[in-house]
Amino acid sequence: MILVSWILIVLMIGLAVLSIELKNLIAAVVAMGAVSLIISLLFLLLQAPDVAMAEASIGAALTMAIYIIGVRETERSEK
Amino acid sequence: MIRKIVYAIFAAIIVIALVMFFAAYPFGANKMAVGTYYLNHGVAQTGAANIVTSVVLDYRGFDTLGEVSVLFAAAAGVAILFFMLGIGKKERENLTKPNFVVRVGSRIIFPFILLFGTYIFVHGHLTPGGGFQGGSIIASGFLLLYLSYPGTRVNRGGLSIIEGLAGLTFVVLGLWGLFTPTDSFLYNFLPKGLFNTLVSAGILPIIYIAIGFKVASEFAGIVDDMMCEVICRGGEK
Amino acid sequence: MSVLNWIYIAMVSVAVILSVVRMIKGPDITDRVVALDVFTTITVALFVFFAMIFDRYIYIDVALVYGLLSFIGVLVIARFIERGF
Amino acid sequence: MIYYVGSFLLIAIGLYAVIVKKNLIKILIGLNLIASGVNLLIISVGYIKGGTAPIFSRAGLNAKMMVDPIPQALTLTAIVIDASELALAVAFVVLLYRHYKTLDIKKIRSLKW
Amino acid sequence: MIIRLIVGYFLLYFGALFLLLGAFGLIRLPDLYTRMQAATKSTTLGAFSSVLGVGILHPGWFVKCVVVALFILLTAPIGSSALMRAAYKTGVPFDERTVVNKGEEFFDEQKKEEAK
Repeated sequence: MILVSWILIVLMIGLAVLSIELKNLIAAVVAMGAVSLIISLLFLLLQAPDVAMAEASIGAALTMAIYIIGVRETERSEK
Repeated sequence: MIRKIVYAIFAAIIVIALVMFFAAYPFGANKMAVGTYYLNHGVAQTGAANIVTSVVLDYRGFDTLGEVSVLFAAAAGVAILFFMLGIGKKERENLTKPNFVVRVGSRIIFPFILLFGTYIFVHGHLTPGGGFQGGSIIASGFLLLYLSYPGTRVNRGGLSIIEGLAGLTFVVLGLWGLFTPTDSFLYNFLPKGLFNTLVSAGILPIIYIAIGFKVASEFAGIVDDMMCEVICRGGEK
Repeated sequence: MSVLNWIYIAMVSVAVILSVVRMIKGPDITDRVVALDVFTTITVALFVFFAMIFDRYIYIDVALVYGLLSFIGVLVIARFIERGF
Repeated sequence: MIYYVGSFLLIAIGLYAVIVKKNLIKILIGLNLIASGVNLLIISVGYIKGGTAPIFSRAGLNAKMMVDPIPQALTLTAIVIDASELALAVAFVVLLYRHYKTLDIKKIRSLKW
Repeated sequence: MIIRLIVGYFLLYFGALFLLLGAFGLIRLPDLYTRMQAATKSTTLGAFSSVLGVGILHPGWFVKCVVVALFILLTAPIGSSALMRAAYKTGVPFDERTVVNKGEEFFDEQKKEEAK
């Protein structure tokens, strides 16, 4: 199990760096959604199914939709 | 350049402080003090199989009441910002319609999402999940409806009535405890019932259902505000 | 028995790593969104498998949430790209 | 141990984004990363090696092999709060953009009304 | 008993193989449309059969596992069809080796029907 969490955390850090370094804001939001997905997996590995379900139900759709509406009403890419 | 170095040093100090603090609490060791009490006595005292539920709703129920009011404040803030201060609206654009698969598929999926959200918050004291999770699942269903049928509006009056009734249920159940012999807020006055069945744990399932309706209506209100800012109000210049 | 489980986890981990690599490389937004779609689908299988490993029946509910809701995120981005909302 | 390292790195990345980036949406993403890192940190403090979830759903479970329920209860409410506050922040950002026609925080700060 | 174990692990590994193939196709294929071909179909099949395999290994869990598998089967096409249409309409480029483009005729006809 510890090996799986190593892999997941390395991927999570990579995606987090990606989400703040991408110029295109939509791509940054997509990377943010993937970070939320990995965090939900880690919560399940830490034996917290309640929290994993909360992160799943919030992060799967609602957070991404709110960000994308924000991006749509403003600018698509960071200058 | 110097500024960035100062910022980096600042961030490094915070991380080093975190590392030094958590060096005293090694990962995986048993550091419970209050948690042991809850685990040993939670089932007998509250009757809920899920100890997290009994911590959220029973031992720290007052905290949850405050948290629900924070949610209400945020939803009201979004509504106020978009409806009263909406300035500088854009012109209406030509929006593409959703395709056939999305329309029919979402019509099939939407009842399942509602059913599943209801399952999650009705079974909050037995399985993982509860009002917060089930409410946000139902709000995601409303988001799906907005995406596949642009132009739908949720009945805002109905939403606010549901929200108010749910909040009222929580507060009334809490205040009822003041009139029982124990004289405490949010006292679990109903009978505990048979352990690990649907009707058990006294008032906890009722409160979780109320929280589920409240969270669902608040997030649906937020989604309605934001999508309407994009779709419905585009034409008014 | 546990060796079989470990081989399964290794195969699925390789799949996860490959999809994240596509998300990092992807030249366009749509490539990244496809990678996210693949990643969520893999994750549903992984959730159910972890439920089997930990031997808790109730963990499947989390997989159910992702199986039901994960496509909404993809749909949001798709409708945004084609100027749908 | 790796969970601690991961959550520290997430918090550090989020702090970097909040401090250095100039785009308002990027700052919101940084705040979200900080929140996720803190949630992960709190949950991993409550983990006990070999423990299982604190739910007495079947026979044969006793309290000695369960993880700490309190961090889970705290984090559960924090996640939902995060999402609603994110909506509020996005509403503020949209209104700021309509007023100043820019997302650059430097320009917004310099234009005092 | 032993037959159940064999069938369950066979389904599990069948699913894992298809997940692996889907992710591999995501890396190796040249343009978006072929990548999506690999990604959606084969990972849906992979997740479906691997969830079903867990359901067969634990007979008491079978009903819920079937529900998860059905949800995957029901929801995966919706998102991918919307995404494919969006990609085509915004003009994501094809690979230069593409031979047939059926989408051209289809979307033209649809445009004419909408214009009527």
